[in-house]
Amino acid sequence: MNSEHNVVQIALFTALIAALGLVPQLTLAFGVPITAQSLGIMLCGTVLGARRGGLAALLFIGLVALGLPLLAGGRGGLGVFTSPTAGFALGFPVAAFATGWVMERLSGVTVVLAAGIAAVLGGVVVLYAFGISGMAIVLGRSLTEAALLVTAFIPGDAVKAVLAGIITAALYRARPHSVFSRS
Amino acid sequence: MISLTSPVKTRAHGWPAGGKLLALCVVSVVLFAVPDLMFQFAAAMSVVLLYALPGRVFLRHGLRRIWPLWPFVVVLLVWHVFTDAWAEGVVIALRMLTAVALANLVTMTTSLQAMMDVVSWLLRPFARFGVNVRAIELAAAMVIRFTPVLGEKGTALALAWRARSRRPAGWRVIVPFMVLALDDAGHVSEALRARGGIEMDKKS
Amino acid sequence: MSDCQGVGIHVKSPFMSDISPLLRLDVVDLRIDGRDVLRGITCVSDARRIAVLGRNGSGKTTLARVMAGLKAPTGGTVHIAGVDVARDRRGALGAVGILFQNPDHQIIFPTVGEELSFGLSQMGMTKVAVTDRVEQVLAQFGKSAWHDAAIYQLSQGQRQLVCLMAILAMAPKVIILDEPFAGLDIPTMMHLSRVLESTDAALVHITHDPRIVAHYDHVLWIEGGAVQMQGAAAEVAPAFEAAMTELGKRDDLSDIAG
Amino acid sequence: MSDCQGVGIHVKSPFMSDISPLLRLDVVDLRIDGRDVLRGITCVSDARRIAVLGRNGSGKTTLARVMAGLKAPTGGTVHIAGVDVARDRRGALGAVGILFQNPDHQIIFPTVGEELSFGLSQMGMTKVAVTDRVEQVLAQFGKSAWHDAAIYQLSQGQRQLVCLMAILAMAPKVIILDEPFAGLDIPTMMHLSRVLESTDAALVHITHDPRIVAHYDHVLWIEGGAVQMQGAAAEVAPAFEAAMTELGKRDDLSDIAG
Ligand SMILES: Nc1ncnc2c1ncn2[C@@H]1O[C@H](COP(=O)(O)OP(=O)(O)OP(=O)(O)O)[C@@H](O)[C@H]1O
Ligand SMILES: Nc1ncnc2c1ncn2[C@@H]1O[C@H](COP(=O)(O)OP(=O)(O)OP(=O)(O)O)[C@@H](O)[C@H]1O
Ligand SMILES: O=C(O)CCCC[C@@H]1SC[C@@H]2NC(=O)N[C@@H]21
Ligand SMILES: [Mg+2]
Ligand SMILES: [Mg+2]
Repeated sequence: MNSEHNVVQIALFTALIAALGLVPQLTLAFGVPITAQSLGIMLCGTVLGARRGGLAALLFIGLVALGLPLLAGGRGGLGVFTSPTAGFALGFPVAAFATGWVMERLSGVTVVLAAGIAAVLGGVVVLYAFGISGMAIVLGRSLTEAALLVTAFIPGDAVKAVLAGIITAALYRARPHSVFSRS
Repeated sequence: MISLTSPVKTRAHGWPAGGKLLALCVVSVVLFAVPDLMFQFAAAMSVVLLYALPGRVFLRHGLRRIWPLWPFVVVLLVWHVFTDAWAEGVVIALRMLTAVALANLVTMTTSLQAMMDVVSWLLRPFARFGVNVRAIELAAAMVIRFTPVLGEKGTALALAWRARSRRPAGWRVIVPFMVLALDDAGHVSEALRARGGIEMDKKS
Repeated sequence: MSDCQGVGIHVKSPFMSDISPLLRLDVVDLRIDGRDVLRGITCVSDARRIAVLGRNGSGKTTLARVMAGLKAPTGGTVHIAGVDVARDRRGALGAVGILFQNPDHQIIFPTVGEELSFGLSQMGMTKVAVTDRVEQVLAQFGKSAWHDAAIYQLSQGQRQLVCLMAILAMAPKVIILDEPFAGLDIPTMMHLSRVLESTDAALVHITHDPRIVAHYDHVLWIEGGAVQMQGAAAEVAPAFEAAMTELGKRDDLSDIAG
Repeated sequence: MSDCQGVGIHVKSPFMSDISPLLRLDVVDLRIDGRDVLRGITCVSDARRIAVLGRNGSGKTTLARVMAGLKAPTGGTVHIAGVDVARDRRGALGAVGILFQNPDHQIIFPTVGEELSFGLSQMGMTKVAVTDRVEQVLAQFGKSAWHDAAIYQLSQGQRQLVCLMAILAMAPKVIILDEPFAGLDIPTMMHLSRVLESTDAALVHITHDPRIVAHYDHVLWIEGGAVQMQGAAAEVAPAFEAAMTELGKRDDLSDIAG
């Protein structure tokens, strides 16, 4: 694996997160969208592994900050980082990294299962921790109050974690060398 | 790729991006430090004035961009009316709206290239610690390349599916789609390498 | 029956009312992004070997997509073996198959076996029947060993062969070939020609090499998205070749490949 | 000086010590996934027109990648114009350019202008110089209007031309062409042949059509990843063609196309 491939692979997954933003979103009553982009974050970790996956999500957030409309619903710009969803956005790179980190530790488990578990721990637990903190700060609420709001995402994110497992396993079958978290 | 820079040219388009970003940081910190109703109200009004200066089109554009925040405003107000602390609710809502609007203002008046230049400038000191600035710039360019190409590949794949199936391609093309994308990444990296790649400066 | 007219003029043959012709394009127009990529293409033919000749960018691939029903024309209609391919997708599946110009745009699955099975199971075949048919087609090309081969390990020409096998397996009435020989070596080309010659399907062969299709029944020469000339191969192919060679001799390339 | 040997046997010519030959492959091996894709390929030549012939899957594209320094051989060394292309990437940029078999695998940027500019700015040219050079190359092909054209709107053949222009712009000493004519129409092919003939660069032309390279200085015939025969075109090309035609006549295809 040369460094060009590295960079291109990272850019590819960044674009993939962006492309998943085009999947129609559903905005919940209190303003945070249910988005396929968190599936993209999970895949960054399960396929690319901790370092590369984290960098892909970091690049995504960086480009959003620069003013590219890559977030679900064509949003972007610096305003994202002062809005109530800022915690989620800032948590994307950490969540991708955590997903990949878990994935790399689970090398003894089958790919489907490992990716599913990693997606739950990184793409749900870690991401929610950031998201909840962000909402608590911007909305001036306590952590428990903010945590109550995000329970609405749990069913959707459970489905996404399962999908991440299935997709990663299928990719591993088709292109074993491209699933870095395993090689 | 469309960026969020406003097509309506303002005087602020000409100001140095670094200065705008620094100002934004300072103002945001102050906004969060002063929980005073009158102060927040004055700040909000000043931002509305800033948006109104370049004219109607710009103002409407800006308002549309903060519109998605309305559910938060409603939740905050309802909540604080219930807990009998409406003044606090208004402060938090105003602060949130002002902070987002100001940040959007910077985005709307700064070109993508100007932003990238600031990032490159900020990253330069880190080059000594092994951060490959060229690679980051190239990666950003690649994302801008890949996003439409992914769409195109998706269309091509959907066509290939349609050519041999009576049902339209559904979720089952996700994996082949990603496989195609991974292969494409392989080819692009090879093409990149064929024309110098990103490691040229490191004598390997 | 082979009755084709130039741009826009279409005289209905008296035989056509009872049995529908294999190929029938009625003043087909296609506009993409405000650009007329196809303009008034009319062709009615029952010929079993039809060639489409044209320069790069003349609209051959676009026409192929329209004929396969993958793109609905913005004007006019397309019928293959009586099926309105753009609307009736179920019917289209048995009527027409298409070999894409670029194999990477055609291949959906990671292994050869899966790729060949897909179309067959989409046609409603049982699993057992699909397995049998796939093995049969692979054997016909001496490629039984390829069943579990990963497609990414095959060379460009090998992928092309996979695509062709996938279509032949489905046995449609008309097969559209978009430059099928472009990447193939001589032995494979010779063998494919024989396979294609012996197939029951009618062929619409897209190419820019007039020599390959010199013995075809009907030739359609496309230029800038419109029919430049059509008729018997003996007439059209040499005219095309002469025009191309003439163009190629010019030093000024301003209107070439344009 | 053109001094090439068969598999594994490599006699150093007395002239070679002072000036490095244009092309120099020393017992090149390549193993991918436990498979020997290239086996002991040796070739030292200063010929300005070199052809690589071989069947589908014989290893031509893989050899091209190794010669361009995109893949490091697992055994042996590759030097182009004295540069160890796998290691010295900066040096390789001025020494060798490669035209990929599939244009979609080569094009990185969304518009023609950007695609042509990239390689030049990678070479360290100033912005102004890059702009000038891009315009000059486009004009040479009568394609100045293409500067801002979106690549996705171009046909396959048009994309191929873009790739070739991008390489010619960089003016490397050796250009590797992986089946450059496969998708091109006659006029464009004739024009390209003239452009290639007149270029100062040495050419390594990969193809499976022996007729195209009949007048070349040196021909390398690859079979199963190893050199089958090499030498003057007058000798190798007809031998290759005869062998291929013979193979194509067989009905049993079990050993065809790989
Ligand atoms: N999506 C699109 N938008 C706009 N124009 C397009 C699009 N796709 C194709 N075209 C244009 O339509 C014309 C015909 O393209 P097409 O691919 O059908 O050519 P072709 O005859 O198959 O060429 P080739 O021999 O090079 O494969 C070209 O000039 C091309 O630029
Ligand atoms: N990544 C890979 N892993 C394993 N085998 C590979 C890989 N890439 C190529 N091969 C094998 O190497 C052989 C040579 O492939 P290559 O693409 O070099 O052939 P080619 O001579 O260019 O053929 P064509 O004329 O069809 O383009 C093929 O048999 C192919 O199956
Ligand atoms: O678009 C943004 O501003 C960030 C939104 C983040 C939405 C989060 S991601 C985890 C959780 N699951 C969802 O479907 N939505 C939220
Ligand atoms: Mg075409
Ligand atoms: Mg090849």
